[in-house]
Amino acid sequence: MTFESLMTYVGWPLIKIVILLGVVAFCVAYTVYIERRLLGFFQSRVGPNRVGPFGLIQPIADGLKLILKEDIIPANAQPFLFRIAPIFAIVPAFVGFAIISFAPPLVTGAGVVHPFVVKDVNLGILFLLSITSLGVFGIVLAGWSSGSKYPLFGSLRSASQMLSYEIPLTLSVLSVILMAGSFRLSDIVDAQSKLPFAIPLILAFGVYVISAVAETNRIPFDLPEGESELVGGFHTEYSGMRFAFYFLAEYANVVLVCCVATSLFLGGYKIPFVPYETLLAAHPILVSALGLAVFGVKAVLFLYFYIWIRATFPRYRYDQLLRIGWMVLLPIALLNLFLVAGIKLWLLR
Amino acid sequence: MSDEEKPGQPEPPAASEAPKAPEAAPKAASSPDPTASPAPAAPAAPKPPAPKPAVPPAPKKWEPTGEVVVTPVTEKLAARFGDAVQGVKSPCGEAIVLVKKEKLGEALAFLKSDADCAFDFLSNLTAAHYPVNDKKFEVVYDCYSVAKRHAVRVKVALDDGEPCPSAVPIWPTANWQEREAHDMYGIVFEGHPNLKVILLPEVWDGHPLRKEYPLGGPKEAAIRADKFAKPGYMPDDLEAAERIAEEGRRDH
Amino acid sequence: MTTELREAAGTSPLRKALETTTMELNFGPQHPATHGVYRAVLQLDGERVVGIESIIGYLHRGIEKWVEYRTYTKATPIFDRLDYVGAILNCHGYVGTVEKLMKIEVPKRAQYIRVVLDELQRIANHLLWLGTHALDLGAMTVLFYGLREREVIMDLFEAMVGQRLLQNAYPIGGVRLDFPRGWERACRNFMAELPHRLDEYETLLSSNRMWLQRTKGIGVISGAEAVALGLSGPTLRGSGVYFDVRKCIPYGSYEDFDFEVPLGENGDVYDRYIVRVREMRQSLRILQQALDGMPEGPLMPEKLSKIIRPPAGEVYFSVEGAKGQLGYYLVSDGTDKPWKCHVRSPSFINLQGLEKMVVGGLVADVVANIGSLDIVLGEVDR
Amino acid sequence: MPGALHRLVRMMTFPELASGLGVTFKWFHKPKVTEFYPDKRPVLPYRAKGRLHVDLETCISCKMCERACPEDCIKVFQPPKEVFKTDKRPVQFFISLEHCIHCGMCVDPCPTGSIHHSQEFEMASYLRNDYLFDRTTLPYDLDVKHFKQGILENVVEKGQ
Repeated sequence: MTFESLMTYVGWPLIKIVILLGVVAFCVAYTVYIERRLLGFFQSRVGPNRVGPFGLIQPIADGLKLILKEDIIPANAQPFLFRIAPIFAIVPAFVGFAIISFAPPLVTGAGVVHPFVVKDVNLGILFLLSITSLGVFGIVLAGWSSGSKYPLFGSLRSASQMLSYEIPLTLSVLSVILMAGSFRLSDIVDAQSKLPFAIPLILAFGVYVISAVAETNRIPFDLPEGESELVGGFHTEYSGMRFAFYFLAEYANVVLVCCVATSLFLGGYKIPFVPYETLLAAHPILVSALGLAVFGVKAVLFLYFYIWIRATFPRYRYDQLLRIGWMVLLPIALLNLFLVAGIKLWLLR
Repeated sequence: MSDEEKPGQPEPPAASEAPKAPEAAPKAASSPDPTASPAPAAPAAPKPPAPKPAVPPAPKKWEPTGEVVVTPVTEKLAARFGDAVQGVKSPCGEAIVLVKKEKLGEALAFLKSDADCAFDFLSNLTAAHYPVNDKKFEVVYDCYSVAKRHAVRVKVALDDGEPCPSAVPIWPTANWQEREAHDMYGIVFEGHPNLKVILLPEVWDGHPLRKEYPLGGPKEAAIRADKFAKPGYMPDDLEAAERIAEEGRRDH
Repeated sequence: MTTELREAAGTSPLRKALETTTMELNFGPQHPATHGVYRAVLQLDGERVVGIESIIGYLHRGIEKWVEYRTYTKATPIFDRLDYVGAILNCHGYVGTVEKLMKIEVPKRAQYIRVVLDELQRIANHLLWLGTHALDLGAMTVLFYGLREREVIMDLFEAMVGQRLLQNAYPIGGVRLDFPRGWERACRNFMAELPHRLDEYETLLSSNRMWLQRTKGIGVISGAEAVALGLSGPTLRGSGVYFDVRKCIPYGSYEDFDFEVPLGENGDVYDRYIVRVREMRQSLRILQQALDGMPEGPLMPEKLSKIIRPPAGEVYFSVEGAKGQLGYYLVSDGTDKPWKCHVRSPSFINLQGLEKMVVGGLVADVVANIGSLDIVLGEVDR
Repeated sequence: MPGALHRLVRMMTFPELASGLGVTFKWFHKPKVTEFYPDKRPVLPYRAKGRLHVDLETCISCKMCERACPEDCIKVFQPPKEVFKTDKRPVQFFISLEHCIHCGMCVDPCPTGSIHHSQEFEMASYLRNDYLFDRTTLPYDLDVKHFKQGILENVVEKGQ
């Protein structure tokens, strides 16, 4: 095995993983900051602004506080499961980022292509869906092993909620796959060069947004944690670093959902109204940098919408939530899937 | 006790005065002020005697002043129950009747069901303790009619330990209020579905709103009587006060 | 296990396999939705509530005993501590009781000033209630908007009586001081602004489908049941019963003002919510009339002895508190200290209605119902 | 039928949710109401009841405040009789802020206006004894010019 192939199969991916982990962790921490800050603005106050300039060091201070806090294990808990449950929650949330291409591949002079993705799996979407579904194990384990009633309720709610919303989510993503004709995320992004899928697939986009909010347990679907009913839901008994894991996992999921929505529906790193080739002619690095920036802007806009929803709406009740999942979103998603399939089969042949 | 002195005049120097008797203790075993005459006007109240008598004279019964108010409701009650219902004086023009205990349940049910009375709303239920009266306790029902917009107060006098018929079957709202009266005065309500403590801890000695129960409970009363002359924070003696303040400073 | 399933299973071995028990859930005393130290022991069948037992008394401070050891004047500030978000109304109730017992004629201007402060306090209370109720149901922004408006009222209180929360606003007989300079203008500015803000809250909540789903048809209590349970205030009026102390047993020259008593129709959480929101608008009407028709005159009665020594006797007086009928039963023995003082606290009695509202509903509805009752535990436990 | 259609359109297009989003978006741009307390100090109205303060020079030790206090947080010591005839200033004056509830009931009966609430509202301390004020500590811990105006206003108002 030559050094070249070693670098191709082990070296570069490892470097990318490390970079991605760092960047994602940073982004997730600042997502918390951005959310608190924006929520403050929506609520006519200023949000965290005490630590550092504009409160920019707040996430670090929060992280330090959580690390230094005591790690409490309740007397009724099952210690082993209680300890490992947060890992089940956080790992899938971070693994999901592996298949997302954040920018157009960088083409260097010798024709070597450096894609901005850890591994552009050709069944990327399937991988993503299966991995993110695993996150519910962390929640169920936490609820079961805490030996307390509120976490149990939270985890039961969470499990059924994840199950009910995974299906409309998957169906809405399927219509994207039908449009693009590929499971590979970069192909899907390429297919949106002219028009982001959000416009033709408006129904699927709506279903995706709603189920994504439900999947990430946020208002108006934050039943598993609904702090006014279940205190903290599945993480009631957690403290310190383990609690931070859940916290990070939740926000990592939020960021992931934003990134996936950007890739699937908003055209990913494609710059709207500017032909790709003209830019490429100018400078390859410029293309990648611009693509990355565009991706970031789109994702942040989607995140803004997410926070905006949180600032505005009350919470659904558990049974109402399930009813919406099965009785409203599922039929709409199915209808949309048939429509797209029909159009694809008979009109766009 | 300085409350009883006339305001507006400077007091004689406190330092020359003997330390006053602890107030918490006599107040705890309290009885109505013997000097309080049922005079309607405040200025007519006689001045307290200068030397405090060691043994207070025989306590006087608590008796309301004012006029007995007669309304159609009280007339109707009197017509229906005769001697068992008796008007009570009120200083501010309220219709109050005292009902004999035997007839209480009947009278309350009558008030609720009678078409002219229609007292569907029991706005208040409480009890009161009069240790010097013949009957030591009174249970008070403030009835109001949402439809007819009139009110009447029904009272019943009880001995210590004498049970009182519960009003819960008539007005469900009496449930917690009777439990509270049970907590505070130890009155037993017969026929109450769930007569257990509501505001106090489940193990609690005594009934706090009875007059013999000292402020803060027996333990605190003992502590206070021992250390302070009154439930204030400084003794009347200047030197002692300075010492206490100084001790407090030294503690740090 | 539902009864149908149990019957279908009969005595078969299946029955044993299907046998379930109810689950006991401790709701409180430290729970974000109980608004204080209130504890409800819920019996749950799945997420459905089959039984509830209320346990209160965690905040019992023995105020009724305490009052017996103070003079009538000194007892005034302690009543602010009952319902600490509607303190002025408590104070009004107490001083009104003593005034009724002593037959003190409060000067007209003092009465109008009291009406102004009372209604401001009612609005402040309802704003805080609205925010916390919405927060219980997940709409967190309304809380901050409500607090923002309440802050203005608190500033008005601070300028008027010097304190923001526990004001000790009224002495027995009247009010202490007149409005400070510029106060009326500030108050009118606030009154002009508030209706628009209320419209915004209604935009956020009243027509929102999530809010409607969470509140419509939840915790229904009929008018007859509500009267029998002794509920009062907006909780009773949500069930469509016309009973407002300000109208039915007028006090403090409330008969001078023209206002409506908003009534609900179904007696559910939504009706209790909408009644309170409309009540704020009516309070604004009263405020407007009181400020416009403010009479001139003294603030305290001319002949009032320094030591309050009411004639022996008893009295019951009630005001329309923020939560309902706030009554005081006072017994005087002719001395300068109350012989007995009992507070008919609306929160305490309204809380009895909770059982009727929540049984048969879901856990999430317990939160909605507790919120819709508007309890303050300081007043429940006294 | 048009009613049903209208309802369906309403259900699918979320107009009421959009208007709700509009409300929050409106406040997103408006100036914020947060007070930056330690950086920007609030201006209290002159009736604000801050820490109790006594002007020991004008006090005539009549004990009216002591009698009026519901929490017994004030204790006044008069000078001996022969001194009292000429000099009525108190020999010792205790105020326990631990027990003070800032109700203002001691201010009402004061004949000389020497006891009053100052504008000082930052009373936090690590030591409980910092809350016990006496003759030696009363005059000092106070920003005098801050509340001089307050006294004047109070006197003016009482005269009304």
